[in-house]
Amino acid sequence: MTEVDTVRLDLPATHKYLNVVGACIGELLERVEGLHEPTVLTYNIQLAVHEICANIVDHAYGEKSPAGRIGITFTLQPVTRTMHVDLHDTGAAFDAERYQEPDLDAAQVRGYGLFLVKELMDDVLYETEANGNHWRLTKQL
Amino acid sequence: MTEVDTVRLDLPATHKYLNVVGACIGELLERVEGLHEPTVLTYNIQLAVHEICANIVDHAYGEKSPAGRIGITFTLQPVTRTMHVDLHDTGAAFDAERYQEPDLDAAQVRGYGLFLVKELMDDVLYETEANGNHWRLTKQL
Amino acid sequence: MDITVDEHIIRIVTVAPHGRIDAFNAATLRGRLDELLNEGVNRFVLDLSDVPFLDSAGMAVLISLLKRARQSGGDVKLVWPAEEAARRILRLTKFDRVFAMSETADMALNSF
Amino acid sequence: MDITVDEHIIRIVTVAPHGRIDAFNAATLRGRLDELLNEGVNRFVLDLSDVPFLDSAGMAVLISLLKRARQSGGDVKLVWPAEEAARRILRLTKFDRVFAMSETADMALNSF
Ligand SMILES: Nc1ncnc2c1ncn2[C@@H]1O[C@H](COP(=O)(O)OP(=O)(O)O)[C@@H](O)[C@H]1O
Ligand SMILES: Nc1ncnc2c1ncn2[C@@H]1O[C@H](COP(=O)(O)OP(=O)(O)O)[C@@H](O)[C@H]1O
Repeated sequence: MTEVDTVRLDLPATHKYLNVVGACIGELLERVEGLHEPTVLTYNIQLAVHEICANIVDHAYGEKSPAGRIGITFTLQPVTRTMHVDLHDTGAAFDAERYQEPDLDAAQVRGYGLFLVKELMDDVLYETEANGNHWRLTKQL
Repeated sequence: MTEVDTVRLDLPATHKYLNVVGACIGELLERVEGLHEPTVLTYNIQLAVHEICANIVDHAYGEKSPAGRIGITFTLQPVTRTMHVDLHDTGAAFDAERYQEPDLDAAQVRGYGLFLVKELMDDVLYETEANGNHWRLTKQL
Repeated sequence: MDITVDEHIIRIVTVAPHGRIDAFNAATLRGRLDELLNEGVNRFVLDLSDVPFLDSAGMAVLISLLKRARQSGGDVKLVWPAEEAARRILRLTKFDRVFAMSETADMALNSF
Repeated sequence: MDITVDEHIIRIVTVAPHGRIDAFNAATLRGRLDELLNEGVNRFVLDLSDVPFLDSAGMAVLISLLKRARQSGGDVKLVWPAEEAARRILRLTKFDRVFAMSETADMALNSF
């Protein structure tokens, strides 16, 4: 890690190909030296990014936009030892006002996705842009 | 496989991240049903695409263009059961006229890359385009 | 002397998925579990030891199963995944409090 | 009666890379082999049994080694990769004719 490296992935918004996302993250982190608990760290980033993607498939596009796509940019910052994952979609916006944290003591069927993302990443940003939605996940390596 | 699916990957032209390319191919082919000898088929496509990428790093960009990138589009055609892999770079052109097949009986150090690509894929196309080079590999699944 | 001997047979079904449980294939697992529920099974051991990755869609399947099993007087016990990272997620989401957890399928069976 | 007993010690070095050999890490393998060649080693068993992927850059390292070893009167024997797809590539490129191939490192050692 001596330069800023970016890898971009662009795929159909379907659960079918989300396995590609996790594999990319795994291989990218293979190339980062000196990770603390690399297996757990990799799993956590894979799960967080996977949950954002699954939400884009289920909620941003829903049944309506089967032809939608997810654009993902992975950025490795060597100096700050940071990984950024930027996700773009052109589906419906996320309504942060209406979002409710899950009550972990009352077993519930849905609602663990964003909770996991927030717990597993150091920073989660969501914004609407002119041409869609942008999620940025940040993790210190 | 009921629709044409495309997945795009865009990465720095460095050997370091070619592991991502192979992993993407592996996961994509995981999703294709009824493959004959899936492990060997996957290996062969991974190796062929890897060799084209390694050549882009070594020959198209060489020492000169460290900031170059490789753009890859994977297309799965369900009806014809075909996988296309389109690779784009903006480095030096490939000179097909000067290319020589390796002599397999005289052990030689270099020159196995394109030979393997041609043997392992059903079709290999190279063309120069306005904005760089285009390789298209085709494999029947 | 009259001696009454009754036999009680408790049916417990062990389900061991192999591989990832995620949004792509959670429906397959849910379908299989629904079949079992519809057959009247309400005691389950879900053996996650060979599940290397479990997302929130997979977790939803586990909670749905638990709710339906308990509604009819049964229960669901989980076997911990082998993968440490996956274990941590079950702790983070307090699944290890909602479900009875065991290290092996045998231990889970014996806990019924 | 005079009896002459001479001891001949032939040094054969077994090198077993674990994991992929490709354009990214071929230089590491080449570096290690160069060290051995510079130490005077010229008989090698290259055990590929735990190499799941070998690209043309990795193959170049093998051929370079063979050339340098044979130049100084030595040889290189290969142990087949476990992975069938990788074996087929060695056959396709006729590496199995250029190198003596063995199923195990022991068999390769005994063939010297
Ligand atoms: N990408 C998104 N676009 C639109 N709405 C979203 C998106 N992600 C999450 N949401 C909303 O936030 C809620 C909570 O999401 P999450 O915590 O992942 O749980 P779940 O997906 O299981 O409902 C969703 O039910 C949905 O209403
Ligand atoms: N993408 C490319 N751009 C420019 N030249 C190339 C490219 N790929 C291959 N070549 C040329 O073709 C030759 C043969 O390539 P190859 O069969 O892969 O063997 P090697 O890379 O080991 O030389 C290379 O040495 C190079 O001169």
